Amino acid sequence: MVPTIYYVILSAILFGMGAIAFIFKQNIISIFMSIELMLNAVNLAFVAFNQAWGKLDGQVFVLFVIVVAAAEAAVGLGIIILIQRNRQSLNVERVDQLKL
Amino acid sequence: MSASLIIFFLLAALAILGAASLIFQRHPIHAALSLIVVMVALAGLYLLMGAEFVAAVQIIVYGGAIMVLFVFVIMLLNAGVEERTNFSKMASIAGWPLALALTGVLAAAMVRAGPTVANPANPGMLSDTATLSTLLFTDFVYPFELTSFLVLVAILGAMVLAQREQK
Amino acid sequence: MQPILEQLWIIPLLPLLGSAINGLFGEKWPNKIVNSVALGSTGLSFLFALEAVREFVFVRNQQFFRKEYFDWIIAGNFRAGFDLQMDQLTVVMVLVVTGVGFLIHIYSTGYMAHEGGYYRFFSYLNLFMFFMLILVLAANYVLLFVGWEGVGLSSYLLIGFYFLRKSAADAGKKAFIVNRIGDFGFMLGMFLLFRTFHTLDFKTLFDAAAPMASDAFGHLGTLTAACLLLFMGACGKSAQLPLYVWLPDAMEGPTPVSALIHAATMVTAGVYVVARSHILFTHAPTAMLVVAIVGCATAFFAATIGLAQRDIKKVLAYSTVSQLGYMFLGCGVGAFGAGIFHLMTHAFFKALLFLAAGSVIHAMGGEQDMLKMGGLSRKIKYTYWTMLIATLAIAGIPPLAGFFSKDSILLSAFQSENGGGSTGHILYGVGLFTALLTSFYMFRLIFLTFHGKPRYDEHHVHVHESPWSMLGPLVTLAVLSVIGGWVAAPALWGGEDHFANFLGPVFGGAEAGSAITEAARHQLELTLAIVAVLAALAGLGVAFWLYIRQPGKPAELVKSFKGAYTAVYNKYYVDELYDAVIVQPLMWISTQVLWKAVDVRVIDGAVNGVAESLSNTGDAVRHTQSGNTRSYAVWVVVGALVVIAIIFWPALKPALGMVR
Amino acid sequence: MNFLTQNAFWILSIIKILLLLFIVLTVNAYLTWFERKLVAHIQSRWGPHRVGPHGLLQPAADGLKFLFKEDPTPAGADKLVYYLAPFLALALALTAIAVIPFGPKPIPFFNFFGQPVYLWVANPDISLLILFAITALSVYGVALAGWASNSKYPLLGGLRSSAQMISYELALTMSVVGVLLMSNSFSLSQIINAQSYAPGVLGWNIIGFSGRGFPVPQVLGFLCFFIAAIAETNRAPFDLPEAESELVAGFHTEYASFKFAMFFIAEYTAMITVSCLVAILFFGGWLSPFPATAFWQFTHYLPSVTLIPFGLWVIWDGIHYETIVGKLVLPVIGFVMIVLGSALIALPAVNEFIQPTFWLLAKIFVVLFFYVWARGTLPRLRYDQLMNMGWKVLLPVSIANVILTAGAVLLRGH
Repeated sequence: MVPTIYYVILSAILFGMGAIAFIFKQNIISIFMSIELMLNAVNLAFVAFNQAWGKLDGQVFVLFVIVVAAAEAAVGLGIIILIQRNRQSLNVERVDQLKL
Repeated sequence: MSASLIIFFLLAALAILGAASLIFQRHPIHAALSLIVVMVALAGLYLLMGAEFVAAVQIIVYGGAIMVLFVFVIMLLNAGVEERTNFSKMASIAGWPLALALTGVLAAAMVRAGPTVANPANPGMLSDTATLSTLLFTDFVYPFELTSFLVLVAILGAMVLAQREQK
Repeated sequence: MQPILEQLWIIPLLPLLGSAINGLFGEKWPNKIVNSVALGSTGLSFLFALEAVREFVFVRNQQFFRKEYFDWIIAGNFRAGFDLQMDQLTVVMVLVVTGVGFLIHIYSTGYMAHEGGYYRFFSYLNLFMFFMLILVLAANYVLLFVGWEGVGLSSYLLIGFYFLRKSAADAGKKAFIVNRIGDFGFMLGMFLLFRTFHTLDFKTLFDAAAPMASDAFGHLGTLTAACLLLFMGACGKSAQLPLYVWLPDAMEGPTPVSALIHAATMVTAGVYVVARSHILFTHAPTAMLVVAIVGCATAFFAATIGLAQRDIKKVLAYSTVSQLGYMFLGCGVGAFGAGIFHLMTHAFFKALLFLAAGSVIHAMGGEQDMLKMGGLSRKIKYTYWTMLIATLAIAGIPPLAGFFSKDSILLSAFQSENGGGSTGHILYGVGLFTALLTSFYMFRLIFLTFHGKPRYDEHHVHVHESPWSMLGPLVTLAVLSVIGGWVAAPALWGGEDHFANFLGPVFGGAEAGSAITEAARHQLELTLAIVAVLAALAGLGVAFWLYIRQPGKPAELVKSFKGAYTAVYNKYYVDELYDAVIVQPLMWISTQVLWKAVDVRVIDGAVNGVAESLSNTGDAVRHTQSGNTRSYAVWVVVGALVVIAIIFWPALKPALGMVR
Repeated sequence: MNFLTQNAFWILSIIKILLLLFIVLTVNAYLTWFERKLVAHIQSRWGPHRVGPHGLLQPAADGLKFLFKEDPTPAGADKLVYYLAPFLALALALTAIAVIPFGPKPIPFFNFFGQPVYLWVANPDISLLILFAITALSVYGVALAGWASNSKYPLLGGLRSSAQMISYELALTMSVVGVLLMSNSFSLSQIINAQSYAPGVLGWNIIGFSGRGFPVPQVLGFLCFFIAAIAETNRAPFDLPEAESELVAGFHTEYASFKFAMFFIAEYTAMITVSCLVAILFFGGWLSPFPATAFWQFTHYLPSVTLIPFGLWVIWDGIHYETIVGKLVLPVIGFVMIVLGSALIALPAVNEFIQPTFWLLAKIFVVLFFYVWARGTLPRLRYDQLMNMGWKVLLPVSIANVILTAGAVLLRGH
């Protein structure tokens, strides 16, 4: 039997690593993937607490998170394709028009 | 050291390794593969916790659809090894410490919270998929509808984005 | 078994359906279809109303019926539901509304035949029917208020039906705004009632109010205040002093509208409300007196204005105002039954008058100035005779309808002791004189229009009788105005007072019972009736003498009483007065103070100032915005750190207590 | 001894797995033989008949060839992924078989140290979900192979296959929902049992009686599922990823020898899995098509009745065979068949036990026959046709099927 806190800590660590990847990846796709990693970490916490309370709401939320992640991936990858098409580069630092 | 603990530590190690390799791999495909590893490991953890349906969905949707999409796009754009530029002072200077701080703060908060976190009422008991779906379609029906709408919008958005403008 | 009564909602729903259908799809349809929809819905609801009344009277033996169909507003202990009720008062109102409404629909098919926006007109008319029925069927003040506002809306739409004419649009606005003033009072009254009784449902509210001690005379208790506020609303809707100004302008609308809304039904809503809440009023003698005085004053005032008007519809409008005054006088002196009775008879003959006038205008090809008519009696016989009947009725010539109702009102006015000894007699006197004036200006109208030699260019105007679709209603209404009064013929005249007995259960003790014995009572009735008839005849005589015998006379009189005449002709300059006292100051304040000063200086200044400062600060920190996404990512992390720190560190235990 | 009794379950599972692997691989091998023969006869050729009688040893020959071929690795290939891909494909494909139950009852008169021996490796409650999870992952084998070999044709093949698999997975999953609705369970054995409430063939989901009310046939669901499954396994007419005429051999162009064999085996294993699924989901799995009444008792001898005459024919055929080997081998095979058949008659218990498995295998065989038949008959779709098919036909139809079934089940009540 595994204490819930283990799962929670694991999810915290994964989330942190996701954040690190989010900062240090420079390929847009990889950055996207690190976001997915963070989402997964959150899901883990959800399920862990869900089991801890013996209620199913947590799992329902995980399902929602997954669906939203799917939608986000669809749109995001579409955007990525556009970026690649327009500036022939996937490096975020070359996409620096997001300012006044 | 019970069997479930051993399995947990194996899977956890797998997940963390996967995440680490996601950070350090230079090639998107490899990053994607390591992310898939993480996801499979998480699915295993869900199974260990008895959330079998979520585990399956995790693999089917995340592993089978989303990540495939990623791989697909990587192949489509023929993305090569990512180049490392350091235009962002902010990231290059404050990046590491901040990220580590975030991880630390989170983990520390969790550890501090440790004793207060209740342990699974009945560990490893498989949560019933039927009840889950009932919950999903009764209490959470409005969020459910909303998400369906969101997905629809996402499909349209993706199509609009990805199609080449016709002359 | 009471199928229709149980499903009372059908009666108002039908016109709504008609309105919706016509309004949505009618534009392209030929008039026939629009007719069939409009008439069908109204006629059906009339039939249903008849059936419902039959069930109410014969199946239920007049047991009070009330049903809650669905909850509309639930807030705390406040409930306003879509509840309809049926009692004797409702019966009268429903029958009048649907019946007269149906006739006027028929009439309109003829009258509006050549107008543009045909479907629009009928859609509005049906809408009005719907709201009016809601008003009279409602079982609580809130739903009643819905109908109240709704009829206001449809009246606005219909007055402004020829919205291309500026006068019409303005008239519509005027009606709407003046009514708002009244509604303001009405709502305040409702609030006060709710605060006192914690309900706005008629039954419970009145049951609660009945045992209460009535306010002392001349002392402003809760009930008195509530009644006065309600009466304020009634003043607005029923065009009483000082809020009567909108009604004459409302004549800009098509004539059927004037007949239906501004004579027969809507304007009587005020009377209905006062009668409906009679229990409150009987507990507030002061309010009663106010109602009586206002009604009496309005009756007289409007009648005087009516003397000198040249526009045929204006005359009728002012007579309407004055007749409404009568009804309020009746209610005010406690003779609610008489008031309602007069409401009904008035609905008949005033609708008839308007429709006939419409027929005349139709015949004259749109001419409304009586001085440009004359000698029409031979050309348009039906119109002439029906209109004559109506005039006799309104003038109070026995045995027509108007006589009985007006007589009973005057009688109760004479008998009322409310407000000290002679008040009743004064009211009676004024009322009597008003009756004289009424018959005078009505016959003036008749003589100017139908007798004497034609004063219009016969070559251009081809006078023609109206189609049967218009004459049919005229005749029906004429019959009604003749026999309509008999249902209430008091014992003295061989009838046995059906009407009062019928309404008895509703008004119960509210009727002003007089101390004097039966014989003396009959004696009194007889004398008063004779006096009234004499007054009416006197008015007739004067009119005859002035406009038939010596047609030159009026002009001389006008010369000799120049000032008075111009004053009366210009309606005592009331509109100008209001304009000067209320409208102009408001305009000035809103432009000079609110707009130029408050809005521009204060509000815009504040907003722009904030915007300025913000844009400056933004300009200052803009340089952190490198456009490099990774930097942004780091900033996000910083934010996350701060948030997490705030959540977790200071209150670790409570923040995580929820986990347990 | 003690050790055995304690860990009997694990050991048994391992043995089962090895056994299953062996069987599946053999079946794979002979599936290729079967396919080549059948297609050949469809195209009025002889097919393999040199190696061994009727080319029965052809698979063995192929296997040897695979083993001994040279195994070049294309220059600039991503080594790790290049090697990973075929393993991934094969491993996933084989894992899928593990959750398929081949019979309801444990083997009679035999316990493995107290463990009853069931005809499945694992029978979890969510076996169907697990199957879908595995199918979902099996995209990677193809896609990564295409990407890793760093060459145009494979890349295109990989792209195509991943696109195709994503598209058809939706229809695949959707089309099963109907079945799930009718049998409230993800467990394959539960799904089979749920079809046993009406007599014989009527109870199968394809007809859909549930012993109460009207039938809710899953014909739409079946069609969608089968088509989508063919596409999911990259078989003709949906085998664009390996369309020889357009891109040589698609994603495994750059693969040779054993790695190629892995893809090959993976593909055929997937075929078998799908056939099992079709049989289980829509055709009552191991349930006999005849009602389980005394009157229909005689149908229990069908296995023998099929085996013995076939054996006789094989012997006859063998006697007249040209080569010596044939003359020797074929009669032996036939004799074995006859012995088996008569054994079944002799031992009723065994016969009873064999019944469900017999029916399941029979159904699987039929489905496989359809697979090959389709390949032999239908022309390959164009890519846009493929996508239209998937998105504009299968997906809507399967969703409609879900809605209809849901409504019907609701009307009928559980």
